[in-house]
Amino acid sequence: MTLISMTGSDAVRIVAHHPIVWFARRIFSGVVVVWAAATFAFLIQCVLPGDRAQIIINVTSGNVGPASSAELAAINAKYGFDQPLAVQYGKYILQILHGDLGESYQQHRPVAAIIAEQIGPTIVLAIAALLIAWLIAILTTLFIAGRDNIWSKLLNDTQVFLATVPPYWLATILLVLFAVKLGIFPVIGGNSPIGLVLPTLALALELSGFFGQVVQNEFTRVLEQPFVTSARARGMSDFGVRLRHVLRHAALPGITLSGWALGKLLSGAILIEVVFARQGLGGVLVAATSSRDVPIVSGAVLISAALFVLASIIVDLTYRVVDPRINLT
Amino acid sequence: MSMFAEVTLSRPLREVLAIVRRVPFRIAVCIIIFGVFVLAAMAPKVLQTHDPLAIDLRSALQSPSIAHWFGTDQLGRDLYSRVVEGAGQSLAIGLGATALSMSIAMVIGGAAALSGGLLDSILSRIIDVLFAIPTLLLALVFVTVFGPSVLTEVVAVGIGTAPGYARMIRGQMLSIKGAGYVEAAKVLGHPFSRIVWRHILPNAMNPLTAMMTIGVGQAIIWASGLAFLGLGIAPPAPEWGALLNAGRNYVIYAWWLEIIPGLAVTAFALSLTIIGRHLQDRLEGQR
Amino acid sequence: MPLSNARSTRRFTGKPNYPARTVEATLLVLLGLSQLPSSIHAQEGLAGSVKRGGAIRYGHFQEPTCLFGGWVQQWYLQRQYSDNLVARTEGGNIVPWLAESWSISDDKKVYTFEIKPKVKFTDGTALDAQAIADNISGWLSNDPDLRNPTAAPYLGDSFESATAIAPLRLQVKLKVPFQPLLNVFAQSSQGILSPSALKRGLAVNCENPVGSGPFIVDKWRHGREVTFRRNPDYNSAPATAKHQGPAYVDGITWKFLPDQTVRYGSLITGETDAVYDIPAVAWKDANSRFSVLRHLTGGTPLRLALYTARPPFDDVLVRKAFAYSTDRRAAVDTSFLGSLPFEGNGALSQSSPEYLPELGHSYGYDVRKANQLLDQAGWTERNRDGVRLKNGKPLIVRVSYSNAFLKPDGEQALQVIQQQAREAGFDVRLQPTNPADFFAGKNLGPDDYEIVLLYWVAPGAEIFRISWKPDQNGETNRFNPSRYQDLTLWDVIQKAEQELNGAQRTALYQQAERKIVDEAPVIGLTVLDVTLATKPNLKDVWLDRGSVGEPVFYDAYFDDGK
Amino acid sequence: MSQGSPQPVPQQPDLLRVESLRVSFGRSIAENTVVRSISFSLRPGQCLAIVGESGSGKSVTARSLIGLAGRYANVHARQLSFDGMDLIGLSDRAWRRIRGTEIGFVLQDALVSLDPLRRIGKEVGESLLLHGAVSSREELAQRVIALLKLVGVPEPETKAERLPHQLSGGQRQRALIASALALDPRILIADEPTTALDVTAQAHVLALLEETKTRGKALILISHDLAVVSRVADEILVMRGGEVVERGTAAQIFRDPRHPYTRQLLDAVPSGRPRGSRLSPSTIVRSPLQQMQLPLQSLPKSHPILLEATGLVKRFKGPDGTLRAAVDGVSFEMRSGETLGIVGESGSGKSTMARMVLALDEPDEGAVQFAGRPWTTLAECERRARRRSLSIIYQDPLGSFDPRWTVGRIISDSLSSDVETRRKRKERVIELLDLVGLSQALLDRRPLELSGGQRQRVAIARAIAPNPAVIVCDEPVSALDVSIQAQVLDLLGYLRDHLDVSYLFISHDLSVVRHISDRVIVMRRGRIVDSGVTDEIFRNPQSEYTKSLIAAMPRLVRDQQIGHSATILEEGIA
Repeated sequence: MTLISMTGSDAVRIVAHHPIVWFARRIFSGVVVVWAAATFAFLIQCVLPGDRAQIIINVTSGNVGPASSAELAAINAKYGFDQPLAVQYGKYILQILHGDLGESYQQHRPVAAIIAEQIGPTIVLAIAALLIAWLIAILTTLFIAGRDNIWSKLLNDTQVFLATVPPYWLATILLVLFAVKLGIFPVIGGNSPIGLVLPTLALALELSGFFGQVVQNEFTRVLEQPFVTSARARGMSDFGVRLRHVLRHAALPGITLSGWALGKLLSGAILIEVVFARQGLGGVLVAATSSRDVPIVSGAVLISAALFVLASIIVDLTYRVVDPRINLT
Repeated sequence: MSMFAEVTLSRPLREVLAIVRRVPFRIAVCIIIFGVFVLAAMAPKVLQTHDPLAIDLRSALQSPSIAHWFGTDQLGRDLYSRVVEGAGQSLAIGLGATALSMSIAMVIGGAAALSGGLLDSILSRIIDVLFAIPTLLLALVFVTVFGPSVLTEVVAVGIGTAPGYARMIRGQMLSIKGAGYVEAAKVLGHPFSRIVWRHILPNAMNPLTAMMTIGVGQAIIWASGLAFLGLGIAPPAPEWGALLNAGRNYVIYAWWLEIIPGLAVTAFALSLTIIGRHLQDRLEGQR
Repeated sequence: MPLSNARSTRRFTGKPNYPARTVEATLLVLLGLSQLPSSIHAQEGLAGSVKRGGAIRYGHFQEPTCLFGGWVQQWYLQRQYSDNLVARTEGGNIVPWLAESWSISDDKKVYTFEIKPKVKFTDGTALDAQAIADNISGWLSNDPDLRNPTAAPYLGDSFESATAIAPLRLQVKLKVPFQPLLNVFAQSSQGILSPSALKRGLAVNCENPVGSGPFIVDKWRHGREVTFRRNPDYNSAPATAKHQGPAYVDGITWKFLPDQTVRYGSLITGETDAVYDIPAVAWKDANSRFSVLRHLTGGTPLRLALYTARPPFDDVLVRKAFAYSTDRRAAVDTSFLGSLPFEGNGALSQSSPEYLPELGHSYGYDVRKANQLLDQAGWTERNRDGVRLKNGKPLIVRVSYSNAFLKPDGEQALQVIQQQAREAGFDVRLQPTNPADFFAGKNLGPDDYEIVLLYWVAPGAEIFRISWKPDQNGETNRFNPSRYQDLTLWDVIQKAEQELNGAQRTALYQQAERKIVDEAPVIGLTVLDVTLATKPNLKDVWLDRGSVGEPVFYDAYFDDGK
Repeated sequence: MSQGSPQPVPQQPDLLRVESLRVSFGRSIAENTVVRSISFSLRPGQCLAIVGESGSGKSVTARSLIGLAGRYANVHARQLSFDGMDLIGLSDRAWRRIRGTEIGFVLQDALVSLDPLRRIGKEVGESLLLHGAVSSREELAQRVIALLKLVGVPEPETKAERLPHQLSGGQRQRALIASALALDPRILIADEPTTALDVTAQAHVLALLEETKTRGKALILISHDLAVVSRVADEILVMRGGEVVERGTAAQIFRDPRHPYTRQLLDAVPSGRPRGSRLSPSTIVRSPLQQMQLPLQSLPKSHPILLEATGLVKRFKGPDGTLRAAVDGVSFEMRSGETLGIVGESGSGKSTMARMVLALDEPDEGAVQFAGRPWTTLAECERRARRRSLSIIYQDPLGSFDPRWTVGRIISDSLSSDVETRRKRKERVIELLDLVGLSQALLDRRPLELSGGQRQRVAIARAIAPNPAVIVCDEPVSALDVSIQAQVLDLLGYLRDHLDVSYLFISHDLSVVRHISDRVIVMRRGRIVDSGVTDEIFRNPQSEYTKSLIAAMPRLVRDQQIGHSATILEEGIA
């Protein structure tokens, strides 16, 4: 659990320059990250052991065994594998700038198109899970956390449990129990809201465990802060204090965590999508991985890095909204 | 530095004893669970009731019973014995991956924190980039490139989880680097290398111990996730992820084949997590 | 290596060919006749009583990367929207489809087809002899957009030209006789596509191919489903169909559900009307709750190919010993829970017409015999673990396989074999390999394995050509992992291929079959099947026998029992 | 009944009565009783001060009065009533009606006592909203601004829109008081209201509290600082270990303290004592120095220059990205054997300067010479050998110790490498512990296991271990209770007198600096505004700033009585 690393995260606590300067810097460093990810993605394709042309031919034809040199030459020429690495790299970067992530070895379609059509459901799933996780974490914290009773302890234990339980296993159980056996939810969710329930829960429960722990920790800590006592001394009720003062503070590390959560959600979504046989990046990636379709995998790397950058900018902005100290310095 | 060695040596012992006496019930339970799994990993024969690989076609797909505590799989193999057998490999994968990822993280995060300046910027950026790629995706990348095997699984999970640790180590070391006692040592004229060895590394290790404990559990979960996707180690090795992956196909008709290995993974990771968090609290309380 | 596969995860397909066994000259007469009555019969017989409408929700296993092409997964789809030149019956007869009749020249090199009139592709293009000739020429051209990876390897050596000698008369010329030609034409991957649509390029055609079949591709939602709608003007059903004219149902929602729990679960909960590939564990349950269709594929069985070019399996005694040492029947029965039969005939699967049933029981479990043979072969010593030694070398058998060609159930069977063979002194080591590595040749090099597990689906014995063609002119036959080279066997096979007389050809093939089983370069394990479970109210779904048993929804209708 | 109150204002009945208040934590009362049997009463216009060091139970007492003693607290009292209303066993809802409306509560350090994420105006107006005292948003805004005006926050309209950290400490504290005063409560309880403030701000806040009192509010003032209290309090309770050890009017207490603890507290306040005199009971330094092998003081009469800073400038990047000089052209010299005090409010650049002297920060301009040789301009490796000649004592000793190390190892680590054998080192460590008044039983302890005073002593032992020429003392007593502070100051004075060491003594506390320094530098915004011999500076400050600092210094009313005049005392009581 990366809990600790996150609560101490330096990413967000950049104390602030002028907002526009800040934003520009943020974008710039985002671009650097994406560029580096692109380089990484390119390198993956290069270090693939074995001859890339050979793999492309065999994957396409379904054959095993060495292809003729003429066939290899044709493929090498088509994909430019015969050029120096620097040239290939330059072309790759240039292509990316044009929104072209290369072509799938297996599907012979542009990777950008493949990812574009699959990423929608994945993002919907991830965001739904994020929201649900937040909702669970906040509601439970608001009502239960920091009280000296059994529920509070139970909540704590539940959160640790949820954060630990393998999500794909939980998903399988949810699927069999609630869909196949009880028939409450559809087995094939598709993209309908009702079909989204089980996969979202499977993803969100784990995340809510993480969020819950972080939010609850902070919540309990803030509950003892002098300004909370101040508020109580003004005659504010316990719930009022929790809602108006404490929650906002407790949300801050949770917000920071959301950027990290995106990565976690994407990881989780890959597994969950496979369990539920859902449309999405997961199935495509797993298929691509087992057939060495590197352009898809490296395209996904690039896209998720870009998404991460985008998400962390959103997280930072949100953080600034919730914590005006940063904005107004 | 080594003065009063006799005194300082006995200290840890006393502390250990003191800690043992103060162990709360739930931690004790977790330690026992953990102990059982370690025993299973080190000496599976002690715990097994059957040969984990012995095929007994007549008792295929039996639900849990007195003869077969966790039931049997399609080939009549005793699931309990298989779960016990799998502990070793799973534990090895978890430890290996965590060790690897900690090493990488120590090198990158540590170098970044200690060097500062340009190198720090570059290394931090590298960490950022790796951090920007979801763990499982990073792991998939390595499986794509090197093909599935135990080694790939360890490397994939190790590298996949490294950026998080690297970030943490960097932060940890930076804060220790800025701590009063480091400055105090500098004022005493100690060279930086000595400060690193005597102050920064040992103090950074404390929280890392806790993180590693938790990390082993998480690594096992990631690794079994890969296996779950069919990208892990192949049967007949009863590695937990492989059991989970195989069990998935039977879950409608033979629930135990999926539920029980999952419970094993969860129990193991959970006990490690709780122990780790306990350690974390203790070690933090100490500073 | 031959693979083809029906249910494996990734299809690397099989492009084997299945030249059907021959259509004999006599057959041709039958064909001409049979076509007419059957269609009339079908139309009249059913039209009144069948309920129309409704869309079939079908849960399939794997999603292909293109809606047509050489991979088996593509055949399943292509069967729904395109028509073939000819069709093949369950009994292995070639019957009319787009070709109403045909004739074969005396030198067996010229085929002349009479094409069904008034057939149109669903984009309006006329389906005439020229369109078919364009298709066939395209398959064998080097244009990557048109080349057909299934047809090309079969016909590459023999094909000369395809021309429209009249608007509705197609002539195919061969350089050398090739009896399995019509079988090749009957495979779904050789479905005829609109030449004008093909001009749009591969990318568009993959998404939205245009044929003349009973259904029209509506939309492909990648990762989820393909939707088909009924072709209202359909008038070219094959002679194997149960009716003529448009399909009864409005369309098909062809869902991709790779997870078997989800797939089968969706049938249980009624979210699908039919699913592909019933899990072994659910086999009994499925038979009691649903209608189950099964097609055992022809061609090779799922078999162990023993590397015969070096020790230990260069010695036929050791090969046989290995076969005797394993109770493969028990392994199959338990692993597949009765959903698949044991196949002891390593040469040919039991659904092939040339199959010799007596060979299906070859090499029954007999440890004593195995030990005897091994002693005879000089593997007399044993080491501490009980593994036999010869000249100090242990009897290690590495088995390479990939889950691309083997379901988990099959993997379990291997584990049983592994355990059994140990008794006779074999140290069996499993080398599971992921599909990508398998393609890249991992664990398949000359020194990498003693046994590899593979199969190749074909209608029948024409598969021998693929499996046993010896290395020639420095070109290795990459589809022969046994490396078993036998020129006399090859002679027999070639003779069979050029023999249009059915009985004689069958005799020749069976001669080859006996030889293969006797030399034991391959040891049978089981067959591959295509299974389909449908809800009881969905009637008249059938599996196409022309290639791999694609489900055919053309005749299907919902009978709600009112 | 307030037995000790000599200032009866007969027509005013008691607002608050507390009799035998006892507060404990935990299940069993015997367990952890924090407050035992406290009684007092309070009338309008009266100020009661509760004085004590940390752990004396004063804050818990204050919080019990508004029912916020804490979740695990057990509060018992024979009587606890407000304006005739019994407060014992009040429901939470009933408490809420009293809090804010009848009793206002001000905590220390407004930076954390105001919600750091909410704007000042919102915080101030919160009670108004909670108790439904306003009907419209406009009215709320007006009331908030009026309140801020009342407590003397300048530009209340703009400040209301600010966040707490954007205000100065004094303004913040006043805003906090404003929020407590919003509903015009009859009692105001202020818990350490000036503790974190600079002297000038402190003076302002005290003035505000006084003024509140004169408006007829009853005031309970909690403080550790007798000097602060002496100005406002009518009656004082001195608490120690949960009990009241002495009570009386301010005048009585200061003039004639009866309890030894009270006396000890009074003695410990440096501002009330002659410079350099003992501040603590004289049992602290036990061993006669002559028995040790420490170099005895041999103060050279020539007083050579030990440290010389010329034109030091250090700039930092501000939050807006612009460079701001934290130290701006500071030059000074320090002679061997003398103690140079550097005084300034927070942000004056004094700590930055100390760091440059220690060569921990490199000056942007200027340089420091040490013992006549270059110092800051050296490369770190050249400097290392001489580093042990300069030691440091931090404000927070805990942070300056490696938490894993034992006291023995910490001090030993600081010994010069000349001491070679392990045995000798151990002997030296024990000597040093002895010298700073610690038992050798502490050798094996870790920093966390020590009390605050012990820690600072260990820090001092570590600082003198390498026989340094200069010890930089960076706010060494600021975090300590007065009595501990007195002991530490005494120890420092003692060591200076007996060892050959000079102090660069940095503090925000004028009285402390005055007490220990030979010469003083006054810094403000990175510049030196005044410097000279201590007595000169305090008697005759040159700059206006120094004058205002000295004027704002809280001092015991007794000072004036004993030393100079009684004016302040009278002011304070009036």
